[in-house]
Amino acid sequence: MIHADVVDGPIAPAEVLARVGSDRDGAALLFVGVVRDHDGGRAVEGMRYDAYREMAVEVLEAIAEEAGERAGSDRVAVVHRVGELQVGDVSVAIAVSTPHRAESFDAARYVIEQIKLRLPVWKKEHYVDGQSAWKDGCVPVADGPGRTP
Amino acid sequence: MIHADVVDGPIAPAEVLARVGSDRDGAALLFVGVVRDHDGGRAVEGMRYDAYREMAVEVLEAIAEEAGERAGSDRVAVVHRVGELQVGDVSVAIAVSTPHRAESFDAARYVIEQIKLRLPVWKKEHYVDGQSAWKDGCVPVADGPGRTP
Amino acid sequence: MTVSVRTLFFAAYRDLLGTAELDVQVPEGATVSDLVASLRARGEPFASLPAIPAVAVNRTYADPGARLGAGDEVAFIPPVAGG
Amino acid sequence: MTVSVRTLFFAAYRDLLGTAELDVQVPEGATVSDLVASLRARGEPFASLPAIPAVAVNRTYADPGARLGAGDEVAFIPPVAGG
Repeated sequence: MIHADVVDGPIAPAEVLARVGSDRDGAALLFVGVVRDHDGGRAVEGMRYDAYREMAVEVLEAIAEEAGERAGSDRVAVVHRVGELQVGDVSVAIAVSTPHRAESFDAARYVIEQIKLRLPVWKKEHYVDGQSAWKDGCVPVADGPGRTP
Repeated sequence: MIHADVVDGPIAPAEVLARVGSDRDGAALLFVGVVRDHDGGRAVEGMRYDAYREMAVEVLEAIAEEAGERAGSDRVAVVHRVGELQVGDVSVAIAVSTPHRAESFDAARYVIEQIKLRLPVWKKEHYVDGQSAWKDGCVPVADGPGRTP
Repeated sequence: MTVSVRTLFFAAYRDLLGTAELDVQVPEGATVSDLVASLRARGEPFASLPAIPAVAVNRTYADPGARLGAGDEVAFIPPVAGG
Repeated sequence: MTVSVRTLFFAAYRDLLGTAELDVQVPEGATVSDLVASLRARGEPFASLPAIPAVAVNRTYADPGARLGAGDEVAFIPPVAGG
């Protein structure tokens, strides 16, 4: 039931949450990343997400599997959107369910931190003043899974 | 926009999530507590939640306010259900949104931990074998907000 | 001089006592501890209440030494288990 | 003897080079480092690529010393910023 995907259209967070859950789980967690209207003090009106798509799907699957192993749960779902997004649009949704709450928090946090460290996705911020720039990011490392900073 | 409530009927987690979010928030988090089919090695078929209702609403509001102060966000919503619940039913939903992700994780975690420590709510587990028992809990303390264990 | 307070019992305490609430007369200036002691002195099932239970006075958790006034709502709070 | 590898460029690197992919001939047994050096030796804009960029070979992050084979897909990965 591990689910990982990269999509072009809008993400429905409730549908991602609906992919997890089971009778043995007492906790479910949904994390949603959203395009916000500012970054580093500049007003933002949108964002273009580019991906090395084939690899991004594989890395997202690997991250979800690792999170599931850490949490002792195969109820992990993650969807990342690419393309042109506006303020308020959902860029990523992560859902996890586990018997106890601590593991859901830990696993969802692991997924988003690893996305920041390893997922071959880039974003170009479009500022309200008309300029655009690639956002600074993390340099992925070759030796296996990334590490949470 | 802080929202806190104790309800008798089913909780719709997506509606709780919809109470938070703003153009300046890049992260939203939804935590859902669910009745699970086991506890302490015993098979569970349901749970009765009782509350000191008037106080529970006040404590839930206080917890949500505290979480918002910690997170620097007034986008916090929490709803706790009481009454008879079955396996799979949502007992609590907590939503938070913040500009950055760390604060959403911290605030949602704070709310659920404080609920466990301070909220005047009790649950009687109904086991598959026909027995029922009040679940052990935390002894609240008088000196202000509880502390995360 | 005595004053009347309203005591509330929840969950396991309610099951124990077979009642959800009770109006109790306490001496003016009595503390939460005094109220608990006078209830426990009634014998069973009251004697089975903890000697130092968690208590909320007017919906705020209170110390055993908190003083009670006329009309206060005193809730006996078993270990809580929300979430 | 040379072999052909397929190089891919993303985001800022794509903007820099004005191209998304390029087939490149490298000596048999060449490493990622060798490929990067040979591209940078073409002059601008290639010379502006980092000397030690993050690289994925066949969709797995690879060290500079990793050896390349015929038909490998070598992606130049600018600092990532997903989420």
